[in-house]
Amino acid sequence: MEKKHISQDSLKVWLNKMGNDGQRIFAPVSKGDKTDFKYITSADEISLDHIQTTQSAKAVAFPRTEKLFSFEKNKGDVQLTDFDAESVPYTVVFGIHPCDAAGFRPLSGIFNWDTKDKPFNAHIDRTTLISMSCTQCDDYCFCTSVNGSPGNTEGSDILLTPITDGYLVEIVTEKGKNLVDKYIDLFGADPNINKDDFLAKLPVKFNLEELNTKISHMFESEVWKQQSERCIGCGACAFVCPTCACFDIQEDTKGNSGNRLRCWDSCGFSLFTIHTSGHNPREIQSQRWRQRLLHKFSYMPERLSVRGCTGCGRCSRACPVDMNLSEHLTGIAEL
Amino acid sequence: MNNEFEPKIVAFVCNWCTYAGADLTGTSRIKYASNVKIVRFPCTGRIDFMLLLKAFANGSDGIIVSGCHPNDCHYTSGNFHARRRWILFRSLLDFMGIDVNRIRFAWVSAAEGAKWADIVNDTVSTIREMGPYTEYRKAASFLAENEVELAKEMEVPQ
Amino acid sequence: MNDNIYLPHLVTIEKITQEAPGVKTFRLKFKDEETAKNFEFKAGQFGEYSAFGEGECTFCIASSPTRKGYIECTFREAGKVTSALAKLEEGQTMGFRGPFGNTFPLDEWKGKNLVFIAGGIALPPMRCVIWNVLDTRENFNNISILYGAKSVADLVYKHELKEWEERSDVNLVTTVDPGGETPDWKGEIGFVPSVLEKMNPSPKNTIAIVCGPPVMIKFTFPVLDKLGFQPENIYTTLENRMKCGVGKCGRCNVGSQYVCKDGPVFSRVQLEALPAEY
Amino acid sequence: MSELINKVKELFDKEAIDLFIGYEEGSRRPRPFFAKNATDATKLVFDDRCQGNLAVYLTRKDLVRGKRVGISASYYALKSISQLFNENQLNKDLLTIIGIGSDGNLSVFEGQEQIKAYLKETPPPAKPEDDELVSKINAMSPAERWEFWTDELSKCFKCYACRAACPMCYCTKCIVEVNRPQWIQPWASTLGNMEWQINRVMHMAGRCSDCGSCGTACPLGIPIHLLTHKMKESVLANFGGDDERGNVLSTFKPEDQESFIL
Repeated sequence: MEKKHISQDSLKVWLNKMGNDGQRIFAPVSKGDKTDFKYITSADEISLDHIQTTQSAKAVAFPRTEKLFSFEKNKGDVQLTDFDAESVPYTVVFGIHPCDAAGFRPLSGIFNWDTKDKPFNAHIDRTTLISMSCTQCDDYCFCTSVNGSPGNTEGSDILLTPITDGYLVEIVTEKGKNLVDKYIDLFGADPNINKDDFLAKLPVKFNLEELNTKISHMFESEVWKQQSERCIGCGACAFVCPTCACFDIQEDTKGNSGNRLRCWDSCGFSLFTIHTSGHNPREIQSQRWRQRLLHKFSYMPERLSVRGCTGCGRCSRACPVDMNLSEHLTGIAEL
Repeated sequence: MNNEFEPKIVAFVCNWCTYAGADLTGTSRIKYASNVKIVRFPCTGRIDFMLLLKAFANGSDGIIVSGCHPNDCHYTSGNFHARRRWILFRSLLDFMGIDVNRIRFAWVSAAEGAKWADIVNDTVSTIREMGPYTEYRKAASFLAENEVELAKEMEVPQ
Repeated sequence: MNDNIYLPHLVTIEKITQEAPGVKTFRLKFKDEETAKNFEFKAGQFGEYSAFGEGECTFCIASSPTRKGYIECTFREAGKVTSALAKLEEGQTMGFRGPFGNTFPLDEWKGKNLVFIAGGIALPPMRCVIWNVLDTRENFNNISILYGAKSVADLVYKHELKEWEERSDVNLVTTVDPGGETPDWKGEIGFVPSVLEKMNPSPKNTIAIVCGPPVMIKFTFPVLDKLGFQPENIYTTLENRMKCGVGKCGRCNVGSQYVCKDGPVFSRVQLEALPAEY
Repeated sequence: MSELINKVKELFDKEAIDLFIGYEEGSRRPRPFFAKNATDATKLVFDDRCQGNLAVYLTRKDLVRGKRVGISASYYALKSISQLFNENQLNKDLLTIIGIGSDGNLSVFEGQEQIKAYLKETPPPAKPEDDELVSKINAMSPAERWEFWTDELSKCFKCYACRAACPMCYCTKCIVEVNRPQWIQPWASTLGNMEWQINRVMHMAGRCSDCGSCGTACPLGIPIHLLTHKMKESVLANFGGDDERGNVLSTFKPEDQESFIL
């Protein structure tokens, strides 16, 4: 892997130049006590002090509301206008952590399972991920327990690691290399340091193998009922998650024309699976909690060969009733 | 050619008083602004606040809500219930910055044809001065489109 | 070529048949000639039908793949989209995405006896197979159909029931729930499971295909057990709420199996391996 | 704390309850906890760090149906419980309520009348921060208020944590899930988010305990509890305190005053 160095100042210049050259830049901006990804106009808006943004950066490829196509009705006839992949702007996602970058793989697994999802791929193909290694973590983080790490390069196109002076730049993919080469003057030589010295130290919380072997045979377990007692059934965990991809398809109509939209949905909502007849296969909260965990840790590995969790801990931070995921997973692994 | 902005007004009225009152305005040949589209309800008590929000979202610049005077309700108390609802609804809208001056509430009886004409005329001229309610409609567009817009705005001058 | 899996094919409603109160059959023709020519599907598959302005709805394809040039769907007016579809008229345009899902293993059934057991609005998914089998009649042995509905008026495909009744190579039994009969009703009166028991089909070299409301399936399986049908010779279809039809939206899975991809056709062996989440 | 634990232990020992809804220590602050026996009860905590309104669990049928339930209730939870009684959502015979005052004193309530009497003589805990924010927003121009709320609500992604955390939102099918007609857009957009909040707050009028759980629950930190707080103020200013005859919007007085109807 090619390595380089960039200084604090050059980094800002780099971002502004990319912006000027037509890249949309999606980066963390803080407001009050929350930090979240926004499309920015200047590198000065960026804030990097947070441990974790409230939401993941998945919206860059899977926006919370997206037009799938539009239609126009005319006296019983219909004209369709397809989703225009060409209209998707080129985007740089800056400052996402390795757990978020890794989250795009499971997303891609879902959206490209046998059939390719055009809107998702249009976004992903035009997106370059410039990630930032974690130098701090908190008690909700558990990437190291799900095969990740604060300096993991998986999923990133470029990974920056803050070092004493400026950043270590690891160029992971061709896409990343193009973005560096285009502005090569801003970069210095490989600083030749030991990256690990600068990374957050995050102890492993549970044994992943134990979890894997146990969880796939646990459908009938009582544990789901116990764990989900306090779950109030909102969608906060799913919406902040970098890998949750459940969606709803809806119609936005005005008069004779309209758009068919895809919008975020959550398996935790009570009416998510309800039939028109009123029958609901997942009628109570424990069944929905079970679906959430089994989907991520059993069904996805089985069907898509990728785990639906990167250990970012956002769900636990966002949960109004402290459904702490790593705690629950530890509980299952230690059963 | 008149380039003046012609506001679109939707009036939600009760069947028994205001609708009859508006009818009287017509049969008395009192002229009034033609910007208003009247939607007839059995009672003001039936006028859900969502209907007002939907009217704004679908292009209305102003709204009139009108029914029987207190104690005159055909169903005895529908307008009393409605009044409570409007008091709270109006204060909530005001708190959220939705322009409450664009919504007129009135009691117009079946005999008050002239009052109806006055209210419509007055509302139309007020709203004409305020201009179209584009802020509200603009908020309806979903984020994906806003983001593309935003990207366009990002073309920073050198 | 359409690379957006969410973009429906436009189809024209060629013919509308009122089957029963609130139940209609649409015959649909693809507007695009290329698609019309190349469109293929197999018995058991389903599609997503669009009423533009209201949304999409999931039904099986009710016509047989042996009948080329059109597809049919039969639905009951129940929710927002089906009500909107029901308002459409002949000649108007709607949308179709599909075919999705797996199929009935007709090739494996060659040379066997088939017993079709259907209840109410669940005849449409079976009608597809029945016509497919009847159109390739030489491949199969005895064919019996047991169809039950709440009342005589609720029986769908009345013309076809008559046709099947008149055919000498099909044994058709129709039944209505007690109280649902009319004075001139000549079929059976009683619930599907008990009528099945009376029919007493031999399990030897026979496949049973069961489609119906959950309560009917629940009581039909024990009867099949009693008659000696092995689980691997019993087939049914599952239905779950769906939005995408292609395994992405996350609604229809039963355990790790997705009804839209691994189903809707399941053998009873497969069904028994699934967790109770449907 | 030990007083609460002893009380609950006693209830379990007497076999007076099957389940006790309280708080236990959580990741960073206490979280809801369901004690099933006297041993579980030793984990109970109750202090200022406890967030949310436990009354939300009293209408969760999968948790409480057929069970004799005890609950530790803050001032606001008591208020919600009283309102749930008004709306016939609770069974008096199955419920043991342990109220915990701001001084930490326990009081056991037998039914709604006692709660009502307590609420009548106890002023609600002061909310200086909310009051200040509300008056700050009141002081803004309408355009500034619009700017403020559209900015805040543009963030909302419709996870409905506000609804889920609210004891008064117990409908099995909420207005946002009604699709014939679709009153509120199911997808997230500023206006749809706004319409949802307007609906939520209007449906809370006179029912809301002003506990602020909606705002605490919001993962994006949108101050939606200010809307319910403001609604509470409006109800109080226009119609006075609790009305024996029913909820604010299901009753009226011929002499209700307003200044804007022509």
